[in-house]
Amino acid sequence: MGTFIQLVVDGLATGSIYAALALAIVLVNQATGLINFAQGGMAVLSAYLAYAFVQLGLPLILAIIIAIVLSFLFGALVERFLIRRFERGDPDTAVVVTIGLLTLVTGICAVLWGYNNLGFPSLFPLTSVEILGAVVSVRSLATAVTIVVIMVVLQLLFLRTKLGLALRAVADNPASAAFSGLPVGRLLMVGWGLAATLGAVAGVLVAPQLTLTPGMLDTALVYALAAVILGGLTSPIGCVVAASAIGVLENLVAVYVPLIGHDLKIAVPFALIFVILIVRPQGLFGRKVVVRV
Amino acid sequence: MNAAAATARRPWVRILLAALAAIVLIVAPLALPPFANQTLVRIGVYAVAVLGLNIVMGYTGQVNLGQIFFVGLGAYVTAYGVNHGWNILLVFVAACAVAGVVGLLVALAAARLGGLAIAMVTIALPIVGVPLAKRLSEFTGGSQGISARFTDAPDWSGLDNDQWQFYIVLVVAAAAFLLARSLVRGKYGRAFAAVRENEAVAASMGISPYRTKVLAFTIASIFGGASGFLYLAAVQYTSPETLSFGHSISLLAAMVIGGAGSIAGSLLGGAYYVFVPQLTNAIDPNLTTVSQGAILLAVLFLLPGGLVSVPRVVRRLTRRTGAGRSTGRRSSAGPVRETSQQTAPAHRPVPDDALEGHEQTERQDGP
Amino acid sequence: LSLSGCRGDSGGQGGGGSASSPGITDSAITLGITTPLSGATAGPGKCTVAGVSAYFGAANAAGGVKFGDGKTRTVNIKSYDDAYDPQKSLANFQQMVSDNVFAATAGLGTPTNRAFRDAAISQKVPQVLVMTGDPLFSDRKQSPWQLGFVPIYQNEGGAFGKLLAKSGAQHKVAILSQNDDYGKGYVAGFKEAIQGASNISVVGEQTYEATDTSVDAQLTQLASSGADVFFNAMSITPLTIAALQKAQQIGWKPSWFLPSNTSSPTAILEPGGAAAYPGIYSVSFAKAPQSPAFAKDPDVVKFLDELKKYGNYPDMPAFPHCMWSYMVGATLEKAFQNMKEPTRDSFMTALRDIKDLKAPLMLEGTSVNTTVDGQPAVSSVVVQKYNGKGYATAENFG
Amino acid sequence: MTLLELTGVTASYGPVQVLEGVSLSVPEGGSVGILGANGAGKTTTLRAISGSVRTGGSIRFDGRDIRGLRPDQVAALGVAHVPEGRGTLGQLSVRENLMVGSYLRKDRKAIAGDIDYCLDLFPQLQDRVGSRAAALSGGEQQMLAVGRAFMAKPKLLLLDEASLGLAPSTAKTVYQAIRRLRLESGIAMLVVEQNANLAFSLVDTATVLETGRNVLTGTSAELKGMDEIRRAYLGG
Amino acid sequence: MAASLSLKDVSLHFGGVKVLQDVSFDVEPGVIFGLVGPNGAGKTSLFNCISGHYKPSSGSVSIDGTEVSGSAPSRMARLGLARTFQHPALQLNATVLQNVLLGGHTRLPGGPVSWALRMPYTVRAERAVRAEALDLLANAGLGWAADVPADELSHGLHKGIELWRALLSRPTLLLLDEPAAGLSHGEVEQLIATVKRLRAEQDLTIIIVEHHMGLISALTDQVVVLDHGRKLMSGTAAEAQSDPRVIEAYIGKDAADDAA
Ligand SMILES: Nc1ncnc2c1ncn2[C@@H]1O[C@H](COP(=O)(O)OP(=O)(O)OP(=O)(O)O)[C@@H](O)[C@H]1O
Ligand SMILES: Nc1ncnc2c1ncn2[C@@H]1O[C@H](COP(=O)(O)OP(=O)(O)OP(=O)(O)O)[C@@H](O)[C@H]1O
Ligand SMILES: CC(C)C[C@H](N)C(=O)O
Ligand SMILES: [Mg+2]
Ligand SMILES: [Mg+2]
Repeated sequence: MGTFIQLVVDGLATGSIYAALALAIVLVNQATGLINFAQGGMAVLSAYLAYAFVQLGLPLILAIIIAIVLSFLFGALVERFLIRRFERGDPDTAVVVTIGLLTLVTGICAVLWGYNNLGFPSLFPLTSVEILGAVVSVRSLATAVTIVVIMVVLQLLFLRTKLGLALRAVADNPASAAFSGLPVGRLLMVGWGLAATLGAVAGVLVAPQLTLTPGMLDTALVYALAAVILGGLTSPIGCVVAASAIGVLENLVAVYVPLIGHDLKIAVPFALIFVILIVRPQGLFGRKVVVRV
Repeated sequence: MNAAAATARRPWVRILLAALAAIVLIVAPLALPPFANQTLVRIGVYAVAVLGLNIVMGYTGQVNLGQIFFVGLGAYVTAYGVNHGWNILLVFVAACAVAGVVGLLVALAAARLGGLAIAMVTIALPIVGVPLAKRLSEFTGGSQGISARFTDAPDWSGLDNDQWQFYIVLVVAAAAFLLARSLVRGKYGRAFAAVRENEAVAASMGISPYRTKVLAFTIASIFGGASGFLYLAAVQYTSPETLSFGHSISLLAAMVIGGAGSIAGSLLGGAYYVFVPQLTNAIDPNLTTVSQGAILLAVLFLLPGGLVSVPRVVRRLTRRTGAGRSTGRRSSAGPVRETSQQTAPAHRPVPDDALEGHEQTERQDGP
Repeated sequence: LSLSGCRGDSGGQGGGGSASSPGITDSAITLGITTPLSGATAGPGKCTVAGVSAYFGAANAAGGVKFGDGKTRTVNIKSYDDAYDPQKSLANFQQMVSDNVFAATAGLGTPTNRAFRDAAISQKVPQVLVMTGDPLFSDRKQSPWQLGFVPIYQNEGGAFGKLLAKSGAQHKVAILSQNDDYGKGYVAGFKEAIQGASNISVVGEQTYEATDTSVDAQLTQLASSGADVFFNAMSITPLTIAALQKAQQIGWKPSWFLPSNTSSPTAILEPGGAAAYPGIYSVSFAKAPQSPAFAKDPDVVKFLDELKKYGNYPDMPAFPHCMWSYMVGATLEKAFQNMKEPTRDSFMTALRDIKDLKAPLMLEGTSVNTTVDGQPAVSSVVVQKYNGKGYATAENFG
Repeated sequence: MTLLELTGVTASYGPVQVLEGVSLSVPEGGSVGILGANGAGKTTTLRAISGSVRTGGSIRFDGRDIRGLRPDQVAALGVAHVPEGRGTLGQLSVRENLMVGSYLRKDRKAIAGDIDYCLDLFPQLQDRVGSRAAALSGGEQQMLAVGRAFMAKPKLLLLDEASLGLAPSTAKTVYQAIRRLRLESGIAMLVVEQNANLAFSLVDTATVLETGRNVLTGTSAELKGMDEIRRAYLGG
Repeated sequence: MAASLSLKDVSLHFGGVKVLQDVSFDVEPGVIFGLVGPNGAGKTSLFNCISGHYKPSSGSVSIDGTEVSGSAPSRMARLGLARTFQHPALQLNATVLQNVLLGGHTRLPGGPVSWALRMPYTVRAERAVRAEALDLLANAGLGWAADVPADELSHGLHKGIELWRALLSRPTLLLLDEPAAGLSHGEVEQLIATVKRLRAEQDLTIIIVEHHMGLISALTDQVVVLDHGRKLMSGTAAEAQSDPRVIEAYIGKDAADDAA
């Protein structure tokens, strides 16, 4: 029983890494209608920036704040000078552009900081507490709390604010939104900027655990995508729930179904996604896209 | 310009050009240095994989992040067959068939989903495929991989290995490209495009979106298997790394860079896949990631329609806005000045031959 | 019918006679390294280039290497990025042949080296002192133009197993290993060494994927087995750190075994809080420059200096591959000194005839020995125990 | 005072020029119609004004040159465009669509009331305020597009076949509402309408386009009196 | 052979929204049948139920006496049904000819293998259908547009292309959803003439949804009026237009005079 609970808790901690990235993906998708493969890469860049400021002697929290602000600018500039050209075109091309961006950003990180694992200081203490007989590190706990806060903020942003409405309107149909006076270009920049900001938060949250390398979030990206699709592209809550579920399920299956084991456990979330999507194509919490011809 | 284009469309000119191309392809490996042949061989390998991806994604619009899985599957089947002494034709058929059947089974389930959900199912293929390949080490050699040699030139041919491999790849790739080209030019090309554009509309034309997606996916898998066969012909070794997810992403990038929804673009995509690492290695092996990213973005920035759109872009840059086009196409005559019904521009040739027309199923580049 | 007649003689076939092989002139020799310089394994990959470059950079600066045929040559290194993709490493090899490279060396990775092994054999191009513990490369019959450098993984695992077996006390062992030939090799060597030792029992065995972001579940599971020894065949830096932290958190404090790859005192053990465990053991044959014990070692000082100057690697090496490939340089130099003719054949002969070479940075008790069939250039390792700062040789367990 | 003045406006899609010089003017509070066959360039003329197509010539609105401005900039000056076809934001609810319409307005308090006004005007929408626009019937979407333009409280309304797909009685209601809006708040409008009976009920003057040019301009009464116009647009 | 269509108690619900409730009527072969009603009455949804895009919540749809409700739209197309959409649904970046050719899909024999191998019979069939498509376009005065990408044409012409696309399949039952929307008066007259010619030349049944009462009067043999998902009345166009309930719910008091 102790092991079981510990596995669940561990799964939630792992899931929160995926969730952090997944939230950023949801944000970009809601605000621009795109899936951004570069999300992980941009988050890593932000974490490196924070790292660089720490190296310069700034206090960690200040370094993180500066990195977050710079990330907003970076995201906005990426939209303006790169993605803009592809927004109205073939969506496949736009996706490949984000893949190119991922490669470029990863490469830049590698050139500037190398491929060695760099230790990233943690905002939270390394101690752990016991809950229900399971040991949880304070860091994981704090990460999870931060993510829940972000999730709530995002949900409110999209559903309760004028900015959120405007972002969704632009993602839905930029040409039509412009007729109501929505500054499409600026809103898209804001959307990308916010997503990059969120990515930066994700990056500094998970960097202490994964240690900084240019490819730090490559694997997490796949899980994050899975969580986004499973939870529903439109739902921040959905993707956090899905990410946690994936983390927990993987652990349990790997341990309690020896035939699957730790090597094939990754198949489980995908099988689950598949079954769920057959029943609910919009994902657990997503809204169905209504299409009439 | 127009005259040249018209000449180029005449049947005998086309036949002549095709024959010329064939001769060049057949003679080239005899004259080229081994490394050039080896490079061309690898281009052939990936061009076939990209071609398959293009069918399902470029033409039919179903995001497929799992194409590399079928390449790997084909490679493993080939290795297994070769090492068990099967006849090489049988090996080839098996590589295509196994990949095709697995693709079909996956598609039967995945094609029920649309859009990004399909992306998720396909992403799972390489992600699960790698540990699976390690698990099934009896067939796959586990993480150490498996070697299989079957493309050493036989003595009677008097050829070098690279030349012999070139011909094997040429035969398979040429067949794949010709078949794909015929397929996307008629009934099925339109069906693919219709499903990509709007499934409800496609369905009302009698095209079952589900079956069409399954068909496209299966074809892509078969081509993936064929590409895997060629992979083994060229590399003679495969391991779980062959089917890693990152390569699937690279294939996707190669497809878009070559030209989504274009047969010729697939070849260019294959060339891109092979040349760019070579190029970036030559620039500076320590900066390959940056330079690959920069090249990819630069190419798409200049050519959002992919490399295949170069002639179109050149034409657009050189063409002066034709006045005939803008007035001639104007549709119904207004009621005030009573002219007769809509007037047609005299110069717009209407193809009278069904299949010899210009490549109309090729997708236009973006707006 | 000889169609190939019309294509000049650029085939790059190596081989006999006294005519010199491609890639070697009277004043220079060119070596090629295809290795991951990008992607997940680029960290150690960069080291493989840096070490060799550092070694020969210094040698060239000192006037070059004196070869066995009496000529002094500079040694040029050409590196190629294969991103750990077998297809690319083959392409790189083909490129090397067309670039007139004398031999391929020091490249990292089992699949990537296997991918061009056949081609190297059929073209008679040396593929030597490669960074893989795959035994295939040291099997002379199967791999006539190959030679591995680092100990086969089995040896490393086995060394620890032997130590444990002879301790006499009862031990319960939990095993975690990377799900590939690396992890499997370690585990196989370990198990073979403890076979028949009735005091040792394996109570839990799990694997992880090199791409995993966390091994928490495996640790939780293994902790519940109550093992007092943890054999961890892990090659991923952040996972190793996380594992050291996690086991402490859940209150599991066994003795650890860590592979040579992931035993850096500063990069891994310290951040992982390794001092909390009764013992961290590792095997090694190279001096760890991070270790205070070697801070003033002349080998280490020289090495770090050259690494910076010629290896384009200013940082403290985070991976042992930097040291290993530096030793590859020394081994190659030894072979060059003994090769009688500027040919690949002669090189292979010379390379296979090195005995008890004490390459720089080698630990007491280890040496380069290329004369044993089935063994790579380095086959002896030393078991060490972490002492809170660096490592000390461990004669006994406990 | 003219509010909107087009002189010799040309427009092209890529290399294809489709407007060859269109001139017209809308006085403040005035209402001008555009007639013309399929493909004559009516839609393109409206797009030229709202900045969604590449243009030449001169377009002045409210005393300033607006040629080359982006659609959102033109909208910010007080021009609301009801586009041809589906002008709604499909995945947003009916209420959200209306709120987007009021994006530029500062008088937050009045917005809720205006939404109610729109829903009163189109009772069919009332039951579906929470539904997403894409689920609506063709006519309902058209109503929503018109409602969204109303919500902007513009100075100039560009209506591109606003009655498209509306049932006769509904079309009538919509045009009555538009007329009322014009009378009450002095909104000027430029109206493209195939249903010329409806159009003439609203406009003071109209211009006829043919292959990208005006060929005829006159008051409603003048035009209604012309044979060709009756035959082509009014029937009988 | 023109098809007959019969609807029995067709109902359709989306969540709580009752889109159609117990709609029944029969359409005889060869008839031109009108379907009118206010916006949101359920006309397009009814078309969708017939064409298989929506599955009725209850009730049955049969064509030529065979129950077809619940069949996939692609199957309906193979049974001879063709339709146009209220909002033109063309492939905008394909040429007009390609768009029209899509309608010929069901008439082209052979599977993917035959087409990949360019079996002679597929080449012949493709040529024949292509010639016919070009003919259709030429007769409609759109010959010049064959090679023009569809997005370069104006909205009004899109409706026409949809019609030619539907016709290329040689349907026995044709559903037209607001074919006159966006057409000027003169163009509506042309459309009326075209549909009349169609009926004379081809053996098919046509159902038209339209708000243009002039077109309905000129073309239809019979109409059904829907309101709020229910059948309000059925009869001839003239009867419908003088029915007070219809005037009340649909045409509007004085609009009746305008829509002469
Ligand atoms: N995106 C486009 N690309 C190229 N040409 C276009 C495009 N849109 C319209 N055209 C052309 O511009 C001309 C004018 O079209 P426009 O849509 O303005 O006509 P319209 O008068 O509104 O017709 P309708 O009554 O059918 O809506 C037409 O010849 C049309 O073919
Ligand atoms: N997929 C759907 N989801 C939700 N509601 C729907 C859906 N399809 C239709 N409806 C609703 O059903 C009702 C009838 O729609 P339908 O399109 O059939 O109307 P219509 O009679 O064609 O109207 P119009 O004349 O405006 O085109 C509308 O209120 C619409 O919102
Ligand atoms: C499913 C689709 C064919 C529905 C149709 N487009 C409509 O307007 O409702
Ligand atoms: Mg128009
Ligand atoms: Mg309708």
